[in-house]
Amino acid sequence: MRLHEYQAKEVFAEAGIPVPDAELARTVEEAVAAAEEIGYPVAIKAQVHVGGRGKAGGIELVENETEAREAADRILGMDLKGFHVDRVLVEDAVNFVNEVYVGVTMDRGVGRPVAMVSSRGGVNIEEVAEEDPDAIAREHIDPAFGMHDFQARKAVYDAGLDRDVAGDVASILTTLYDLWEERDGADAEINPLMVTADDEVIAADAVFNIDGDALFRQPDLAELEDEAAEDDLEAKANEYGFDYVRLDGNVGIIGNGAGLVMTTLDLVDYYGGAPANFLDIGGGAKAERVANALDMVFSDENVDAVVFNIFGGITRGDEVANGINSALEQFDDIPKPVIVRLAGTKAEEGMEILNTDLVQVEATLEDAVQAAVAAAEEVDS
Amino acid sequence: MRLHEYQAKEVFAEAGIPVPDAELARTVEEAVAAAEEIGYPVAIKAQVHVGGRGKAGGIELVENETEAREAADRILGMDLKGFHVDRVLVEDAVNFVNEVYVGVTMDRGVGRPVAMVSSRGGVNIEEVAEEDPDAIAREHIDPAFGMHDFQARKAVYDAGLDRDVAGDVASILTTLYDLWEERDGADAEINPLMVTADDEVIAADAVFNIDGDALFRQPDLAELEDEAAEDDLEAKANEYGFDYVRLDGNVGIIGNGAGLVMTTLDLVDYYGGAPANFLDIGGGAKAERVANALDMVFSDENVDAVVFNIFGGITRGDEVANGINSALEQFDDIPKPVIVRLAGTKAEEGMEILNTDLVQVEATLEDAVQAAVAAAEEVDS
Amino acid sequence: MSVLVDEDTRVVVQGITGGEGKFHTEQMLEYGTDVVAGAVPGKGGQEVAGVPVYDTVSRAAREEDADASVLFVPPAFAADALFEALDAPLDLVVAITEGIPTQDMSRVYRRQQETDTYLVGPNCPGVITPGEAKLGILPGNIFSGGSVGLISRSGTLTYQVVDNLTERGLGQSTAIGIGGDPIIGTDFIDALELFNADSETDAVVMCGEIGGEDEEDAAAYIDQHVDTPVVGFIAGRTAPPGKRMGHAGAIVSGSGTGTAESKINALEAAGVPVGDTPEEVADNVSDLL
Amino acid sequence: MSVLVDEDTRVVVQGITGGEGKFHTEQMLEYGTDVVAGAVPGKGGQEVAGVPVYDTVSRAAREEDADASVLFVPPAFAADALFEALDAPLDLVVAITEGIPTQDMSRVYRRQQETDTYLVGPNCPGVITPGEAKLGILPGNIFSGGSVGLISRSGTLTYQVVDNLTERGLGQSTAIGIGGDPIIGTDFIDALELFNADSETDAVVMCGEIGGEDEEDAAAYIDQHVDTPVVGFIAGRTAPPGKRMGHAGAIVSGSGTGTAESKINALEAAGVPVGDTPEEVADNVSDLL
Repeated sequence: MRLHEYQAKEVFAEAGIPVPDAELARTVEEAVAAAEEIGYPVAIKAQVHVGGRGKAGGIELVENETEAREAADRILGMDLKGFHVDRVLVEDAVNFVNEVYVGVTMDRGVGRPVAMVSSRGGVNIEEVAEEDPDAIAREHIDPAFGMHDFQARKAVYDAGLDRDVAGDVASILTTLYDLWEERDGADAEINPLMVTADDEVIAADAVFNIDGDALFRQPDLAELEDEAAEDDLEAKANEYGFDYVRLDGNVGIIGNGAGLVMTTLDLVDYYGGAPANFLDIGGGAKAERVANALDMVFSDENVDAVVFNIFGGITRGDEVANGINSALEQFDDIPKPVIVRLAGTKAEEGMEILNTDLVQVEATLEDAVQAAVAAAEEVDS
Repeated sequence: MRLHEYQAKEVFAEAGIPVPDAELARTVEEAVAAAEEIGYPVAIKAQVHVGGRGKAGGIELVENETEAREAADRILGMDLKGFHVDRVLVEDAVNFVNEVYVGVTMDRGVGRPVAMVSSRGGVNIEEVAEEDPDAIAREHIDPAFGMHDFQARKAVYDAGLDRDVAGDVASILTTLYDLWEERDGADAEINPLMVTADDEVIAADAVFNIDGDALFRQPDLAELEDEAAEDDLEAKANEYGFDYVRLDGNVGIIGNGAGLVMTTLDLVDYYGGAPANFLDIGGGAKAERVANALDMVFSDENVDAVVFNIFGGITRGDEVANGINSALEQFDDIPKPVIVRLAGTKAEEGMEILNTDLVQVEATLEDAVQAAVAAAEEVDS
Repeated sequence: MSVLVDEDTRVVVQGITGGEGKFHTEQMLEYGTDVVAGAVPGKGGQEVAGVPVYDTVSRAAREEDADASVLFVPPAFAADALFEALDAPLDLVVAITEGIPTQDMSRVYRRQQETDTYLVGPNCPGVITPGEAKLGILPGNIFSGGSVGLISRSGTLTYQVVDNLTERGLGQSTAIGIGGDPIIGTDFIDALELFNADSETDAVVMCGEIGGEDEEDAAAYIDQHVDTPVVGFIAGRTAPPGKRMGHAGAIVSGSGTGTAESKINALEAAGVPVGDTPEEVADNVSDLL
Repeated sequence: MSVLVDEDTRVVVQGITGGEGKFHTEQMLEYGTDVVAGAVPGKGGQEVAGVPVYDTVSRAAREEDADASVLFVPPAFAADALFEALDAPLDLVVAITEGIPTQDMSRVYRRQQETDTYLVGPNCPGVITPGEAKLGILPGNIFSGGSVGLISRSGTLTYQVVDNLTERGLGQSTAIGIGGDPIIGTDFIDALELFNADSETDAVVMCGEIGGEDEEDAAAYIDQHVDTPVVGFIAGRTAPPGKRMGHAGAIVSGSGTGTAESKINALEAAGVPVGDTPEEVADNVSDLL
């Protein structure tokens, strides 16, 4: 789960990390009022989950009311790399002499957290990592002990930071790590952490992504989730409890189990089609869940045909077949052609139950995918 | 550092461990008023650092005002195993059907904390440990991870506690451990943890000793220290920053370094004398510290002669000698004979500096101790 | 022969009194697995499907001489249950639970690495040695005994591949679902090491997917240490960066690591043929044997 | 020969800019110890007694090729400094600091046990190989080279015993002050193992004291594993139960464990003569050589 910049900054500030004065605005008037209150210059920053907002025109530095009004008017409502901007953060523009990077994430390769510091803040850190990996000091953290104080210092000194700010940056890194640990962070980043002429440090941007599996014990962060959701279909998937990812193609895909669904997507591509989505109904799905899945995929206007691929382990073919039948029987006209393949537990029973007036049944994964690709092509043409 | 029962209970209660209603009283009137307010029956319990208070007459259960007055009058001011009672805890008497033991301490043998549970609460747990070690379930804690929840459950079930109270006792043990860890406990114990007829559990006694070396980060607990100190001389040693232990004998002992001071005590005993104290002036002592040490030992009316044994490493013989001279020169009459032995750094210089009108100088540890034992005997006879 | 589990494996079910725990205990017993105990705090003394329940894993292990557990404990309590299994100690813990917080698993993994316990999972379908024992939720009926070892990050994809293998008469020695989470106990390398040392496994199928670098690491390991022929499959060729494809671990990072392409290239460079479809995987195995 | 330290030991002083750190750095240099660096956060680039200071231990170790450290860091920061030394990594860390909270040491010890680093102390006078190197605060002038290994929980008692040994012409191979705290790195057994393997140590003196069961454990170890003759001394025969005799570790528990009597009996049963006075200890060594 990703927090917006303004949400992340609230969480960071509460933990004691210095952040600039700022206010959230949803209208031009709110933005201008905020700018007046904070005092110019201010930055007006689109609140969307997009990297490189600055380059894409989502951040503007303004010096007076006229500029503020113009910038807010332009940014609010704009489409930023496919995301609609409905909120901006109006923020005191910090006068800085230096920008550094601090971050914490899980290094899954070693199964341990890693804290990172770089003197090359303010730019895309992933590019820095590729061009000049040594410019990022990395300190793996023993999750049994948490981050030792010396590790924060070591990262900061190894990154070559000035001794004058080293102590403050180390202490912010420690706070960031502790926060990441306590709040079940996935990634926590401050980029840039600005250094002012008098060696103050202040978090000018903030990223805080939370482990979705841990939201049960972070109820206040879980409440922010709705506010952060952007896509209607993805919000619907959250509601239904599906693992769902929307893609660009026109073949809708429903299946059970992440690996099998991914494989189904890959086969759609392999046979010349284009997958419209990833939708995993999980294990042991009953009729209602099956109907919800069909509803999801039918709601996607890009979808021209649907392949329903189930390999039953806990999931029973007969239950799925009944679910499909009853979901489709509601329609006078089936909205999109549905191709079904059932295997595994109670697959034969399921095949018999399926109403072949409503769906096309195929015996193998390969046949089902090919049929769906062909059907989608036909609708599309 | 040892907390009194009432102090420990306050700390435990704050952490969420249930304790009986109670009030501290310093006078009979306060005790009676407290009893009336809490409601009879109440227990009146001497607040002194003595084990087995009950057997020694320091705890009494009273049913009405007359009994309360009599008990408070008898206990307040009494001498309990050498300790003067100036405070009693007046506490709601819990109706119990069962008594269990829970405790946390450091097992120095393995360098790890150990959590303990026994169904044989309410009795001296050290006796239980000797008679029937299996009656105490012990769970070593990995200090990197802290106590896992399963460990609390395991200790409770291994101790054979009823399933009806197991969850509550495990949760109290978890709280006790966390408290012990957060507050730098040395020993934390609830004995007995009473179980009522309706399976409620409540801490009827409480022990909480704090690691003295960690008091710097437990400022609120450090403030309780004065309140808990009992012996005037030991309070004075705290003030001076000496490691000091008062004993029964008449040979006062001052030295540098715990092992050497202990050895000096042992030699006093070995040569037929009786040590009056352990006093370690530590490393690198200057003149003032030397004078303070002499003041301490002179203040002990049991002392008949003093042996001053220094093996200088960081500590310099000349500094010590000057300290001894200036401390003794204040007196018209030296209060007790002082025998000095200096070795190590600047020992020869020290020997020359020492005013042999004021002190007796000996060349070896053995000679110095024998001389002190002889001098003490002479004074005593 | 087989790896990790066989007919002598004595199993404790952690979380046996829950819906899934109970159902799969029955399924495992039916398959012939020697389920000797259940462990659920506060439920000691009960019975589930004829199996005695204990309050703690250590007591279950002690009383019933168990050496393995399979875990159906809800995510919030799973890490604690895993620490309990490591402490018991058991030789093998198979964690079925999906949705364990990653930081919890990081701590469990930290501890597990110090012990002699094999941890399989979490978020995995389990381990099966056809005809001998299954620990987990794999549908026993699709497996058949044989000499193909199977390692997979995904459950139903495993079934698909097994189905294709069985169709061609290619039975399995043991199938290990290593799980779809970012941090797992037994990884490809651990499993490859086991199969490579198993005299009755003649070929190994490894089903990887996007996310992480385990497949790349496995490729390097195969190149250096594995004599048994290996066949691969990688799911998620069409996955876009930054999107989690169901499994917590199946995500191509924003910086482009963890892609299917990188994994396929690494495996092919190590001499591992990677099939484009599950059918092709079976074909590749067939060619090798 | 010697154990732990010799003329090739390259030493970092942690906390070199503090009063004690600076003083003892000078003393160590004067004794001939190869002090190559200091480490104090924020003080990198400075020099103390001609020794370059670094901000981190790892950088000090890397730049100056150091393999050991001696620690004069105040108690509140000592555990962190110890973790830093373990992480650097160094082969040997000698912790002089007194008053480190016991729970901090419990965590340090937990970590140290997983590493290959020897930790001596805390709350110890250090380690000295006469004529080669000293790491710590021991007064070098009382030591003389020879073949007696010395292990002691106490500082000044060590000096006393060394004085008695030197007086009789019994020089020392290495003296190790293992420290007076309840939780220490190198204990009697570790040190005995080192001396037993050292071809030029012909006898070992162990000075124990009340508290804990390390001496009893050492006695059992000596009985089983040590060929080199061992002589003992135990301080604290007159200590009453429940009172801490200076050292955090020197306390006879309320239940009566940790007594001098128990330790003396155990050592004598293992064939270790225990002297009643430091002089008698020297006599006992003399008798053996």
